[in-house]
Amino acid sequence: MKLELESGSGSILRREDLNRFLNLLQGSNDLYGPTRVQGRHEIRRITAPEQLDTRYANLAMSPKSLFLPQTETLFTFATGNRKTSPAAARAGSGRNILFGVRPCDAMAITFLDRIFSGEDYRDPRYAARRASLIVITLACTVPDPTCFCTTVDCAPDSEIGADVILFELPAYYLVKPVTRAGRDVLEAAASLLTGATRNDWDEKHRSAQNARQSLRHGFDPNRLTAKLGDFQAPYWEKLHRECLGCGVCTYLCPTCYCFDITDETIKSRGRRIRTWDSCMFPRFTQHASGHNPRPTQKERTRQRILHKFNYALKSHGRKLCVGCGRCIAFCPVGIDIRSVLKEIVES
Amino acid sequence: MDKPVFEPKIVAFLCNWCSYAGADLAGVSRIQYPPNIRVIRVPCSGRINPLYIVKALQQGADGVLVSGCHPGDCHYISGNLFARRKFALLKKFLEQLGVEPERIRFSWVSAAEGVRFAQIIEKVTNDLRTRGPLPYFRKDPAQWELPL
Amino acid sequence: MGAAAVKRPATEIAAIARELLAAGKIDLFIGYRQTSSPVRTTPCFLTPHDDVTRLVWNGFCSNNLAVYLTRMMGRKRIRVGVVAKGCDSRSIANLIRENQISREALVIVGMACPGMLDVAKVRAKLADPGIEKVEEIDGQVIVSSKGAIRSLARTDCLYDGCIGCRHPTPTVVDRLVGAAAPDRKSPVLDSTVRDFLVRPRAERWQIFESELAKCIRCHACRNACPNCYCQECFAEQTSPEWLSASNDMSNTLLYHIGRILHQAGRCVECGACARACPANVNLGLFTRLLADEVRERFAFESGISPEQPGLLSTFNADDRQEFMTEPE
Amino acid sequence: MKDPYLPIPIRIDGMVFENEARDIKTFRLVFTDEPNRIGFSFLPGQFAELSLMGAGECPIGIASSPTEPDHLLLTVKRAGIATTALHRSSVGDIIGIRGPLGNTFPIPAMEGKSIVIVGGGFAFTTLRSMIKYVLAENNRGRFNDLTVIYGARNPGELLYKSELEEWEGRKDLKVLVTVDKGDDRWTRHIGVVPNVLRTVAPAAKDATVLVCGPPIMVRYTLPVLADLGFKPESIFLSLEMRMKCGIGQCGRCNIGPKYVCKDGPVFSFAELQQLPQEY
Repeated sequence: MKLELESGSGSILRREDLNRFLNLLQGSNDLYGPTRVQGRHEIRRITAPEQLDTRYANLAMSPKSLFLPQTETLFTFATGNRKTSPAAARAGSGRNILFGVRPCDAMAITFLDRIFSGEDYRDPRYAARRASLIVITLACTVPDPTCFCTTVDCAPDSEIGADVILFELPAYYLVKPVTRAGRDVLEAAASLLTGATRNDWDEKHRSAQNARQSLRHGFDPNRLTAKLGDFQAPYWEKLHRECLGCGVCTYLCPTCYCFDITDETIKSRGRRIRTWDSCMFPRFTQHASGHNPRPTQKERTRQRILHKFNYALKSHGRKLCVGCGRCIAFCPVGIDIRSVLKEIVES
Repeated sequence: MDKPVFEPKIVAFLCNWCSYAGADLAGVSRIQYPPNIRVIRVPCSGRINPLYIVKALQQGADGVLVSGCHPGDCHYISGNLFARRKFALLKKFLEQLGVEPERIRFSWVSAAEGVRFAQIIEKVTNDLRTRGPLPYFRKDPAQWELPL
Repeated sequence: MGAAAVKRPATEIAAIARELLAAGKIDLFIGYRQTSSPVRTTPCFLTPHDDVTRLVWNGFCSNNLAVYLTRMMGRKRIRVGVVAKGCDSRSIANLIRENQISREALVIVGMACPGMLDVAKVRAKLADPGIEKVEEIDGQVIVSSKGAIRSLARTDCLYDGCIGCRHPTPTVVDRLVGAAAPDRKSPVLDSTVRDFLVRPRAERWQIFESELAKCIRCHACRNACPNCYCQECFAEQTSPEWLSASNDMSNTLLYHIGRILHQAGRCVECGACARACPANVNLGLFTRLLADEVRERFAFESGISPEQPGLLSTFNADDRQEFMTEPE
Repeated sequence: MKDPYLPIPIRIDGMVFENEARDIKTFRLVFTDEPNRIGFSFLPGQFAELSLMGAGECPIGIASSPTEPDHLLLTVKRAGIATTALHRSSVGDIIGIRGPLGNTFPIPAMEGKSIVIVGGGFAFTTLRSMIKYVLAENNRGRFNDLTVIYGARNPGELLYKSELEEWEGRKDLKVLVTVDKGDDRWTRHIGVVPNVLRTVAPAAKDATVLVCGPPIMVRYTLPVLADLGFKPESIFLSLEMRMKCGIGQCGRCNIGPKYVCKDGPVFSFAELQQLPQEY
């Protein structure tokens, strides 16, 4: 059958055919998908479809490490002699399919694209990984209590960042190609797909509506930007008190991308590495002289919130948050970013 | 042809006042012992931060020996007795995690015990020759070039 | 005595906080308040004009509030009232002993602790994980979700670390809320530790590695630990550099070995590290290995009193030394 | 695709201690390869990431002018791991360089106008680049009066001492060197930079002022400039932050939404007034 990109187009995939479907898409590509690891769902390289498990509200870890590994070799070198000869790290080849991320995580990938594949400087490693990747999103039907995507301009059925999106309906999946690459990859599984009808779309809209209704803002998101203009507002004195400065929120965040560049040597060999870093860490901004423009958790918390909800709007026109809720679910002291934002809006 | 014997690299932290002098005595007395140790002189066995030992293994040592004055003989009265508590816990903890007991050794050697020093080095080296190289935990540049 | 005499613990805490703040005996009170979730509390900081009725006490007050004392007090002249469970009070005793906080500036509101509830265990027993309300009555946890109400035995829902708790009642305390329970004599070796130790050596290392393979090196285990107050942690020192920034297995192992070794004779087994871990690393097992060894070898229990000398800052001339190498 | 993280090799051709405390050195660097030299086209105000293999990178303002095409000069204070490694290296060593990075002093806007340069201590490096640029034979006519006020704690801490003397002897610029505390041989000004600036009182009309110095000097200089009639739009400052990538990606050197490495390091005072005071 022929697949079109226009809105309203799409196909039906029987639920029991999901594994066969992914098998066909996989072909000779690498497939990354959700699997259950010690009671949690995480993205892993899938070698047999039985490893897949889609019964989760969201994945424990965001998929960002697939594009932005926690540690990445930029180049290697030899030390000990007077000459240094940096050798660029190799970029990958071949195509990878990432299946099962939620719409929030897919949207987050487009943020990373802006940073690492933007107009100013392109990172060839990131770009190579990204170019080889097909993202197949699984839309949400039952959000977690920690989810708040609709507060930050995302949605349980958002298609942004997806090449293909699957909507889970009681009896089947509604499959929609979002990009040309997504349409191309679906061709391999055309034998399992039948045309969708208006009824199917109605059902999808109802399901998405249900999911959306279970999400509440708790505050008016439109008032947030104006409220965040005040760098010296009294609430900054209070908001950071619970924070332990551990960085869990930033490491798990699908949009946080800040990194460090350092050297690592063993005997005569060395490499320059790019590693995840966090604005919540004291050393993040500490000068070699010892001076630190963000000396306490107050300034660091303010930076994290302002970067996500104010600076990013100014420089990228979007909030740097997709509402996945991981920072809420995993904060060791139960800090809820929604309550923090609510406090700011109501101040 | 015989299989070449594995020659372990052993980092030996020796206290300045007893064990280092003991090693010195072994040397001037021309007592033979295996050349596998790399000596690091420290003021006292109490100066040893357990991280030194762990870090030595990480950076390429197959085993670590820490040697100080016999109890009661410490130049600083009791540095070795404080150290003994730390070492007991470190050694047991690493063994419980799965590190072979032969890889982390502690001994008392006085300045007069050149023979004893050589015997201990002999024993430590022989045991590690049998054990072979440290198969885990080590920093390995070969892993830097992982394909994506 | 009428029923009115039996106050709810939360009410009692609030009354104490109000009294201390109003009398100017403290500048800050640290307790717990509920978050938007019925199964999560968060630390609550109250100054004289704040509303003390926000304070709560329930099975989800698992955070060890002692971690805030070094952050908030430090060298500042600030007097603090703090809610402390058995384990938290032992952390406080250690901090006082290690000269990190001043006993005089502290009012410890001790809670006779019934053990904290592990949400994962509660969720695992429910068909629907969307919990709307939780009540704890007479050793039962009553959970409401979407109209369905389930009653679970409290003992089945406790954190692993709480099950074997030896000191449910605070060891150092100014005001005690609830009835003091006697110290329990749990076996010296924890059963999970025993199960681990009977495995062959290579398998133990393999378990250690595979657990730590999950670690993302966010260092939350360290930040959540009241014992970890160093201005500069070895994990971030640059000269000497113990660890490069890489999160390879070797570095991760070194970090955790170093972190746990720094807890020798100091760990109170409050479980804050394991609960803070976003990657589900079984940190409790490895920290307990050392804590059990400390108990077995030195018959030492950390945090019993601020006057007790530190395990590694003292010695006995006849400490066992069977592990020393002797010539053949 | 060009890899923005890959340093290009450059040879240390010479080095000289600048101060008596012997913790500031100026390095003369020569590209090993002609295309690299030509590709490294910069203007005063920009910086580069110097790369010491095994020790990491350090962002350093370029002290030479593009009108000195044979080499680069970078003046480096020994502070962290990379700068210490750089100080320990020898003439002939090959190190790495990434750049040029950041923006430049507002050169087009300064043409036809007077320039006032106010510098303090070690932060004089990119200002030297600007002075050399203006003084270059082909450039001098593009700009009007050039006034340089440069101060340091004591005579030993002044950078580029012989050049300062040479400039003092020239007619096409006015140089005022001052120290907080002189010594027996000191014959020039004594006093802090803001006071000297007030005494000299350069005309604000059709003039641009470039300010680089320690925060305390900057803080007391700005009100003097305002008193002299300089508008925030015509005052430019060069800022320092901890940097890693140098290209606006790594996320640490921001002041509000602006990244010092990419949107700076040169900001007008008018711009900075719009940004939070977090630097």
